[in-house]
Amino acid sequence: MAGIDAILVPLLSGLSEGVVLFLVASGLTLVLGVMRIANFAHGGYFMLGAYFAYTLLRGQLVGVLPFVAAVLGAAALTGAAGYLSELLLFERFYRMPRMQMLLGTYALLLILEGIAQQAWGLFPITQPEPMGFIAGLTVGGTQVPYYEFFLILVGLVAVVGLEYLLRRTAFGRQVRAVAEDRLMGSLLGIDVGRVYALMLALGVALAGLGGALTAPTVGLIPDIAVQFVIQAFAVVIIGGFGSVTGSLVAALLVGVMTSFLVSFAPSVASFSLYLLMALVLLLRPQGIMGRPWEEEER
Amino acid sequence: MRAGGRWWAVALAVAVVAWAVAVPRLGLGQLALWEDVAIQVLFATSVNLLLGYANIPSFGQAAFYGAGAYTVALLAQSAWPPLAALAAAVAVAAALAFVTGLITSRVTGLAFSMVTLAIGQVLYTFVLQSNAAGGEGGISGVAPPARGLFDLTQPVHLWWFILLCVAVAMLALWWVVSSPFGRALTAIREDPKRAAFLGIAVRRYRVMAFTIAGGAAGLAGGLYAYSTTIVAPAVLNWTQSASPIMMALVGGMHTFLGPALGAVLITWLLYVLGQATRAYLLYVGVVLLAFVLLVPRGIVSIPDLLRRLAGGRRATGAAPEVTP
Amino acid sequence: MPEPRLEIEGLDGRYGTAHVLFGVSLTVGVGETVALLGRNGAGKSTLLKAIARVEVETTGAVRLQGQDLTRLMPHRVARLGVQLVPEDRRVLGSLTVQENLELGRHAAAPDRPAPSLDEVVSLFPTLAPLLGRRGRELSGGEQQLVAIARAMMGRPRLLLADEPSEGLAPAIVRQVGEVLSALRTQGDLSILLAEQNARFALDLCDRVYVIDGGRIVFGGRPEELRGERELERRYLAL
Amino acid sequence: MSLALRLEGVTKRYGAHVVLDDVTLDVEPGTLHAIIGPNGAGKSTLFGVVSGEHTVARGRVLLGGRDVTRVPAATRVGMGVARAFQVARVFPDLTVADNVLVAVLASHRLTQVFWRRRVPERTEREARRALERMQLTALADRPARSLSQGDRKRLEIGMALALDARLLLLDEPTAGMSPEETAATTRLIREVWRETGVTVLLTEHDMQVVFDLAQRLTVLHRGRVLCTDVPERVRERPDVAEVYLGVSAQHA
Repeated sequence: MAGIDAILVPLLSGLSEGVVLFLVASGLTLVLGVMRIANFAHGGYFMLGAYFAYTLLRGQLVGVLPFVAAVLGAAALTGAAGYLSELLLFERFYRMPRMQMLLGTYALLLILEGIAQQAWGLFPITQPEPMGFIAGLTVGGTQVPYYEFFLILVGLVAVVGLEYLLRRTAFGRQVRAVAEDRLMGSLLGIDVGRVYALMLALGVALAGLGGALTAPTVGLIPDIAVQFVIQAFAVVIIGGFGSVTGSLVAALLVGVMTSFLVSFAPSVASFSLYLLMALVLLLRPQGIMGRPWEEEER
Repeated sequence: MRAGGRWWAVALAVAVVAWAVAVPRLGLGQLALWEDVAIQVLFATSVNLLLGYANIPSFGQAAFYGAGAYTVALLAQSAWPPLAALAAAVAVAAALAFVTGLITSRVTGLAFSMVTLAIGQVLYTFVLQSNAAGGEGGISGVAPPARGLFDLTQPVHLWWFILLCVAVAMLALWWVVSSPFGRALTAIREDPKRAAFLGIAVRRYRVMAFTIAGGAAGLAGGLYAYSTTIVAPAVLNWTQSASPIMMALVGGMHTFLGPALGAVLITWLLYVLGQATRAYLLYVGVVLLAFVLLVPRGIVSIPDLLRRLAGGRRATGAAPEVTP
Repeated sequence: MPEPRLEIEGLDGRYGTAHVLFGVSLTVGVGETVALLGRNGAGKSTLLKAIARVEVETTGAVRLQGQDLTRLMPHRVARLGVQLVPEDRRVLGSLTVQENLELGRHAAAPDRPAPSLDEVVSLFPTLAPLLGRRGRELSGGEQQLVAIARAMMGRPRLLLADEPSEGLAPAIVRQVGEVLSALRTQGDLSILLAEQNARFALDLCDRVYVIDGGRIVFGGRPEELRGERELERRYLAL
Repeated sequence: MSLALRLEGVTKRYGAHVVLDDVTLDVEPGTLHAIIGPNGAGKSTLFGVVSGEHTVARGRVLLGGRDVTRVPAATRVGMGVARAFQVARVFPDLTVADNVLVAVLASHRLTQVFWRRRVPERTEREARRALERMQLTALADRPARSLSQGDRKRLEIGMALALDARLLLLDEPTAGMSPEETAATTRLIREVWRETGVTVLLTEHDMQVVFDLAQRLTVLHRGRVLCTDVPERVRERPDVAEVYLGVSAQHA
């Protein structure tokens, strides 16, 4: 069947790319929704996650289990780095006027990229996909790498996990309370500073996870920090500030749309993301799932 | 400007002219550096019209800077005279800014920063794809025709031409901020709702300021094209939008010359670091972070800060114990 | 007078640049209900916020059973058993009533274990059918009850209620009054009740303070205040 | 110069919550008219409706006989509606003189002029006169943020008057003031009203101020007009004591 694979193959590859985009964007949107801070450094943590995975595996070809372990390890390390930077820096950023705050996170992005330049160099390095994932399932005559199915599975787990954490646990309740009304949260005895630190760690760990999963599919250079964060921001805008579900829908939409455009209209593919964003802004400024964004003028 | 300010202005003008005369004797490398400094001074000042005077947190000014650069680069291929090409650069950038301003006038605050950032990125990715604009390689060999009042193929002539353009533009921006319109902008910055209840149509003023700043950024970009002779998509990348904001903060927003000071320091620092190390980003980041955390009102606030420290009082007002 | 639970001495308070409390001193005893009366802008809310350590900068002493509160973060104060029910109630709109109540548990401590949900709901029978409702779908009166019930979930030692009767219909005000008077008999709970509505507050309290222009201008028993026609006229009435 | 205000059956809702319920109100040109009522009665919302900040669900707003129900706030400013906020809103980082100057420029529709560097001498003069009238000349070069609450309120009223106000909306003009400042502000409002003949609509919690100033009084309770009358008669109504003070009549 020639028809099925023409649809199914780009769909699968789009979904798998969308998953990575979702992981990074969901971390960004959580931090934005709870702490009201646009974290430019987010891309830096994405980059760190990718380099951490490379370093843990020393760039070697390994089996599936060591690979999964390394990816989780990289995400945890990135989260720890995020926790540390929250205590050292972000805690001060929250109280700053908007521009100062944005430049603070931008400075952190530059620092992270600079550290990567020192530690891993300026030239592309590669981390192979895990053994057994290079091959794939044949769909109507075309091979779809197992790695794509693996990514989709990871996305599914992440969505269910996040949903459970935010909706069903005491911590999630605290997070939602603090996101809606920080003052009331502290009046009820919630340690807002601790919630913030953990949320930043979680958000950044998601970026790290996305980075680690991306490592096998790109040539790693420090500059991915700067490039990827903007795509993630665009997804967050399309989905609506602070909405995890919005980010999911937007990321999958963008992934699939780009994937189809690459096959059918390659010249539009790379900036279709931003076109979609502009369209959403014109028709629905608060994003697909967002509520109207109210912010104090500062 | 007060009487004391007038002396400062004269002293500043003398120093600038003296430096301008001295630079060509330091060699071509230095000439290129200081041309870039002059251009960044204009770019940072134009961005500060938005940030410092109107509190419009645009993160997409690279779009207008880049639009100016590409306009000049394309027109130079058809041998347009420099002044006409620069005028076109200003017009294109201002028109683009006007449209962007209209589209985004419904959003404010952080959302506005994000939206302008992303719109800038649309242009960047578009140019990367565009054959007319030379794709990833951009346009090289930008040169003004060798005729007219200035022979801009001569490096020293080009230097004076750029300085003159920057000086004129800076005066024009100074004119704007001290005009009645400039006062209205500062009022909007302080309290938009209050301004609306004085009968000021806030949104229209924001679009106007956005257009003027965009035009000035376009001029800076156009001059950049002549100075470097190469225009690549990188001039449109979002980090190019962050850089003048960084300069404005380091120099000092809310003042006219602060951002210029920041532009001089940062451009020079980038040059020195770029020669000394491959990881210059790290050091730029550290310097910026230090300013964000310790001197958020920029270099211009340092004398005041020192005075207060010497006076034995704390430099910054004590933050309320807890304000969640 | 019972042993003091809350003692305030010489408290000055500032909101940014505005000086709003001047040398306030008062006490609330264990198990006592104290009313704080005054017209709008007299400094009632500010005083309650100063005790809860939010928004107001203070100098002077605030002690809870001998422990100084003035250097603590607000969540620490809450965990010591001080619960503020703010003027605007601040029921979280995106959370259900049950989730709002569960949040109240965070202020409980090992020596003051949180009550069960059923225990609290039995005090507020109107809330029983509303547990699954989102906060933003409630009426003003229901929100007030949720706010008080939520505070009770932390088993407070001291309840600070900021104008609980404000903006509510008379029937609902009566209901809120009934709840508060039921709470007075709950263990040794102390209540500091800020009100503009003098009649409502005087019926509920053991002692009363009147605040005006950020200063305490009267302290005594409700009967004593009822005799002070001049005070009533200047600070409470026409 | 004064403007009449009329509200006809104005209803304003926030979701299911009715803030203003069928409010009908006449403010005669040139009067000093006060609106009182307990917290949550809808006073600030009513100001928002008159100034054009809020839209209404039902009813009409008339200024000097013209229906302005759908007219935006900035246009109403042009018709002479000037507003002072409950917490004085001035431009904190501008000097006192610049605050007034912006208001004068706005009233002459000069704020869009970016091609002339200097502010016209005429407007400068006018701004100086406004400062003198408000007795703020000594503070002219201070940033507005350094002013006391009372001085800020004065500055805000000065800015409103610089707009050639014909209807002045004052939301709790003495809130947060010391007794001395309250007395001075009361005096100032009366003087301004006498000199300019402007219509003044104010809300106030301090009954002393209300009875000192107001010619007519409207009592608002839970979004409804309880009564409108001269102060002496309002004072005597038992239902007003009941809803407004929460103290039953026998104690009062």
